[in-house]
Amino acid sequence: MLGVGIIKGLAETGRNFIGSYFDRDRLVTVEYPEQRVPLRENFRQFPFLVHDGQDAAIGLRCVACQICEKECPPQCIYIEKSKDKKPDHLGKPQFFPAVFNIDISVCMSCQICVEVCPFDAIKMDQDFELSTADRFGGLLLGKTQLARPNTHFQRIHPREAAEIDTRRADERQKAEAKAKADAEAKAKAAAAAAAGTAAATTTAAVDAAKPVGARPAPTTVPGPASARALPGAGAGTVPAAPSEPGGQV
Amino acid sequence: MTPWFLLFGGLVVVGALGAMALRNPVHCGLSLVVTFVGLAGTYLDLGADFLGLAQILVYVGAVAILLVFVMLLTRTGRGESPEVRPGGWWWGGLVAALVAVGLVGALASVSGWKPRSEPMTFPTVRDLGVALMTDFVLPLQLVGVVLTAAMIGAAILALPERRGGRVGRTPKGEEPEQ
Amino acid sequence: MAANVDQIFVHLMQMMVDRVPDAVAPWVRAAVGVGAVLGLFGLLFGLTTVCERKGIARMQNRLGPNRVGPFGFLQFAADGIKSLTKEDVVPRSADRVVHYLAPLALLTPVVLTFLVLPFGRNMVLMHVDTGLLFFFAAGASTELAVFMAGWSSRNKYSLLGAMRAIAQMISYELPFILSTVGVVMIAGTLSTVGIVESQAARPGEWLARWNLFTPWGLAAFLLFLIAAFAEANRSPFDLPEGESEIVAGYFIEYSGFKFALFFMAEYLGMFASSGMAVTLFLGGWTAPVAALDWIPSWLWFFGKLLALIALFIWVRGTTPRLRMDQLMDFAWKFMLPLALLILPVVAVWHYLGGGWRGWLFCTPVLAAAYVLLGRALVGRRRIQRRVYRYAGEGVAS
Amino acid sequence: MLTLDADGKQGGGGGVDRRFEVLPAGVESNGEGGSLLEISMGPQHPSTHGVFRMDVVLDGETVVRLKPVFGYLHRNHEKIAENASYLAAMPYTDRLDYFCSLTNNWAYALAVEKLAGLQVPERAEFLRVITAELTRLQNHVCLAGFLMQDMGASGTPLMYGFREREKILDLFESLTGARMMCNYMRFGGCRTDAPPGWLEEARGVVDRFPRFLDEFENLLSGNEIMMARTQGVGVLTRELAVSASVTGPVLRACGVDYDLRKVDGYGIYPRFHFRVPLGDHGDTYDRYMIRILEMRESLAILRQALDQIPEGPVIDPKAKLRGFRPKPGEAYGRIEAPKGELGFYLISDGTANPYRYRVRPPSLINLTVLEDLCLGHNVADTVTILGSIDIVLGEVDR
Repeated sequence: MLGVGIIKGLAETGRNFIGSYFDRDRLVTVEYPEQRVPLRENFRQFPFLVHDGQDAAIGLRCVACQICEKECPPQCIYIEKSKDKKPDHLGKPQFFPAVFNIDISVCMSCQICVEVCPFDAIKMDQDFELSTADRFGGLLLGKTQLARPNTHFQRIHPREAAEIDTRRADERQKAEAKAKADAEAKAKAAAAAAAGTAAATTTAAVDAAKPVGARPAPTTVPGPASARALPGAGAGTVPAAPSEPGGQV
Repeated sequence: MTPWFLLFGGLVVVGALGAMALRNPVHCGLSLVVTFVGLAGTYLDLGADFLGLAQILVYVGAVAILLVFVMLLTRTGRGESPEVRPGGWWWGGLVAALVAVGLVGALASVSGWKPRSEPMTFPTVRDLGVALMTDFVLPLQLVGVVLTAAMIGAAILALPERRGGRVGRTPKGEEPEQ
Repeated sequence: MAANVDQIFVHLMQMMVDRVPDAVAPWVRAAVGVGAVLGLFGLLFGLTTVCERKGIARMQNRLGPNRVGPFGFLQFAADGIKSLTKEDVVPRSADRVVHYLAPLALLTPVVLTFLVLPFGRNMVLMHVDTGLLFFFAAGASTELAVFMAGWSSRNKYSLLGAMRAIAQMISYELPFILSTVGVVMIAGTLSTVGIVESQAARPGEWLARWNLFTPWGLAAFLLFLIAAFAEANRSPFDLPEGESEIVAGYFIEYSGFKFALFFMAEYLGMFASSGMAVTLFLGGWTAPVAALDWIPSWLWFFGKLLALIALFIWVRGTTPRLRMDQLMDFAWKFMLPLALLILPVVAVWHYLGGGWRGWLFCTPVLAAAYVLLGRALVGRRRIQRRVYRYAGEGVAS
Repeated sequence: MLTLDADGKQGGGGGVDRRFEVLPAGVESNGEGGSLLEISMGPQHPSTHGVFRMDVVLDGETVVRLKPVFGYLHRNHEKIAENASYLAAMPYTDRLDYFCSLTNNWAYALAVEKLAGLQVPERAEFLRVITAELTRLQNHVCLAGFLMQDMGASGTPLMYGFREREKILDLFESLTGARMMCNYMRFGGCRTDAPPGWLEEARGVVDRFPRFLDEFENLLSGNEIMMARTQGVGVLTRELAVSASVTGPVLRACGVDYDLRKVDGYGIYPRFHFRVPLGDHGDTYDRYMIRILEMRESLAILRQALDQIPEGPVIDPKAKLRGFRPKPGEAYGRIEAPKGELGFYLISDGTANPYRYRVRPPSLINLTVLEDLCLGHNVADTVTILGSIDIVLGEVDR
């Protein structure tokens, strides 16, 4: 009969009207600035750079390998390699990014940079309240704005961070054990060689401490090929905080 | 001569002048509506409630709409609306003068320009209805028959002509449901 | 006491009128009355827009406006200020005079319709014999304003919208008016006050004589209400402004305050139609049962009015929109025959003097007509629920 | 029927004075003394589902001609993919049909897996089925809502649809990290495993879904206005559908039994029991109802998949993320996306980026029949017909 379907529909909307006052399932609106839904652990927004310890200048995990720059689908990452090296958490000397820019107005939050990074250095942040009055400068984030401590990462992605932290701790332990063993072996060898020529040993040790390919000062043109370590920056010494080269993209 | 009469009379005159003088036919139609409203106001002022309201209901609500519809619908795809030839004014003026003379004569013969001595009684709607259903029942029925015939004719005219296909393609075997 | 409360507004008005010289008394009475009605219904308009948004939001499991004022109830004030301060854009090719006059020409008759609504006992602004006719006459003149708006905008969408609106309003005017004729036949008067009084409980009766309580009254009420939906351009008959097809219809080229006037006229029209439905079928300001007579009459009227407005909102939150030809079919092939049928049925009811014999005759006739007409309307297009089959299987639902 | 101002140059409707001197382009006589009216629906029109334009020629309100105009959202997807690594194209597939990023991912991953001969672990196959069917649910729910919105239902069905979609999007968010641009599948599996408790949460969503479907059907499927608006409107004949290579629910609504999940049996679909609903009229109502019925079948698949999902790795250990260079060759991977057959055709020349990358978008190909469906109908029907075809402009324009 004509009208039955409409009456059924009215009953349905009526039920939803009344239900919206009692049923949690029927009032799903969240009043956003006051009420917040807890973020899902996997939720991703824009990338950030992880650093160990409190000082971003020292602890940045990024080694400026530029893999993310190459793999980034919208090409929103720009990296300039440092000219010198600093040791990473394993004590190995590594490059660090002199410039690391992400244009988050271009970034499409695909997480591919995170997946391809072999150093766990870039991760996805969950901060989504990024509005700014300056859409060009305000959305181009530099290294200092991108750096977040590992504690931040542990807070937003606890499961993943725990996994990575254990892995890194293991690696470090192994590296330390290896370094110890090496040192012991070296000491042993040194002890064994002590009987031999002492002067030759000293020169060899100095050679070993020197990085490979110590060359004259680099050119000013940035680029992977020209980024070279300065002579004299030996293993175990901490370089001064690198100054940011002025040129922005 | 109440102020109301002046107001409504003015509306009638202004509207009628506008209907004659304006260039855009739709504007003419709209100012004719002003005339209708003025007339209805005059009726109401004279105490003929039913007549006045029926005037608005029928003339403003239906006839005026019909008028503007006709204006929009009957324009062909070519040329301006036909120009009024100067010679036509004379004929128009003559007809208007004749109508005026007739009206004045009729009024003069009926009222004789004398104020009524006995107070006027306003017929109520009930009186109108009773009159229509008793004294004037035959004319009423006749009008009804004529209107019915007109309506049937209009319906037949409005039926879609069945000739060939419609404009544009239609899915095979499916007459568009219109 | 109850009588005092009932007549409080009447007394207030009388006090006010008594304090001024006799010569200006009618003017003061009129001005105060019109001012009160405009203020009241203007406020009601504002609140209804908020309530509508909140109500529909609730039906849709949302919260609705809740930022401006307590529970968002001052949203209408914010909207009003916004529309007042917005730029008034008039298309370059528009017919400026007509474009300017259209919203006024729409709002004025709509406001006039409130003059004949009896809001309570002795509370009617214009007590005339032909109140009902006045209501329809004023209502009918809105069509021209719609045409003016649509035509003067020089926009294809607005002209389409205006044509739709006029066709719709004229089509639904017939059942709108015809459905009230039965009430006039029973009440024997065109005066709205008289119609309300004819529906009051007679001394000694416990139930009021609302027209709704008769089979023909119920049918006519439904017809009137459906036609009122169409006259007010409310969903499911909101084709003239069908935003998904012709974007906003006849007022597409209006902005700022003029747009607000259209909006207001639409809502006031809805209030007026609801008020008339209350007057004609729901007994106006009378109580449904004599035992509830102590509640002030104006409360009854506004209670019923608000209930009808809630119904309008409820339906809007539920139904999709009809198509133009279906709308016409519904008006001419369903509502008009039914409205015409109600007239002889009312005559027979009157002849039988109501009572059980009236019920016995009227109910089956109207129900049969409803079912048959409905079937004819739906059946010709074979509109029905369907049964679906699955690949490799027989028919399943 | 209506004679209107013919000049389309000024404003929306044309000036008064220059009326009818000549009939400008697009306006012509309808052969009955009136002229046709050409209106442009879109690209800023509320019912065109994005930046899409329909040049409609009307006789009165009847559609005489209709020309779909698209390309406003063209983003050069195929050429970008041909100049990027295989992996880098994956997040771009999300943006094709942005309602169904997971099925897009799957179709692309399938094509690359065919090209490179990668195997997908069992658990990843199950996760793919689960996410794809959830995607289908939320797509169809939104479609029904949008369709009703186009009919002027004040958004109520749309809001109910969105309410359910939110739950599914929450699932996506906790699985993939994003609600719409999921970028979840990888060549040889999925990016991550489901977080703890995710499968149970999905189970809960699936269990509560039928209640919503019942309510939705109460609200609309039997609604007289809805039926009157959709039945007999936009009839697509079987022959036209097949010859225009229409796919998906639009095709099945014409009664053609063609569902790639059955036909190709890609992934692990042959393991699940589900039915393919078919319509007999091919009109808008059938297209709507087929989707409602498909949702119920999707729920059946989801229940089975959630019951049977095994433990194990989610990605082929041989699959490489970086430096992925498939052997020279070509492959076409296609799946039954919610909107129809979504295919990716790839040619590899052995380098790190595809030599040719081609998308077969169901939205675009289904859209080609729009004019045939709309002719002879009311202008209001074009809106519902367009809604029932279910397009996403991101996929149409690419």
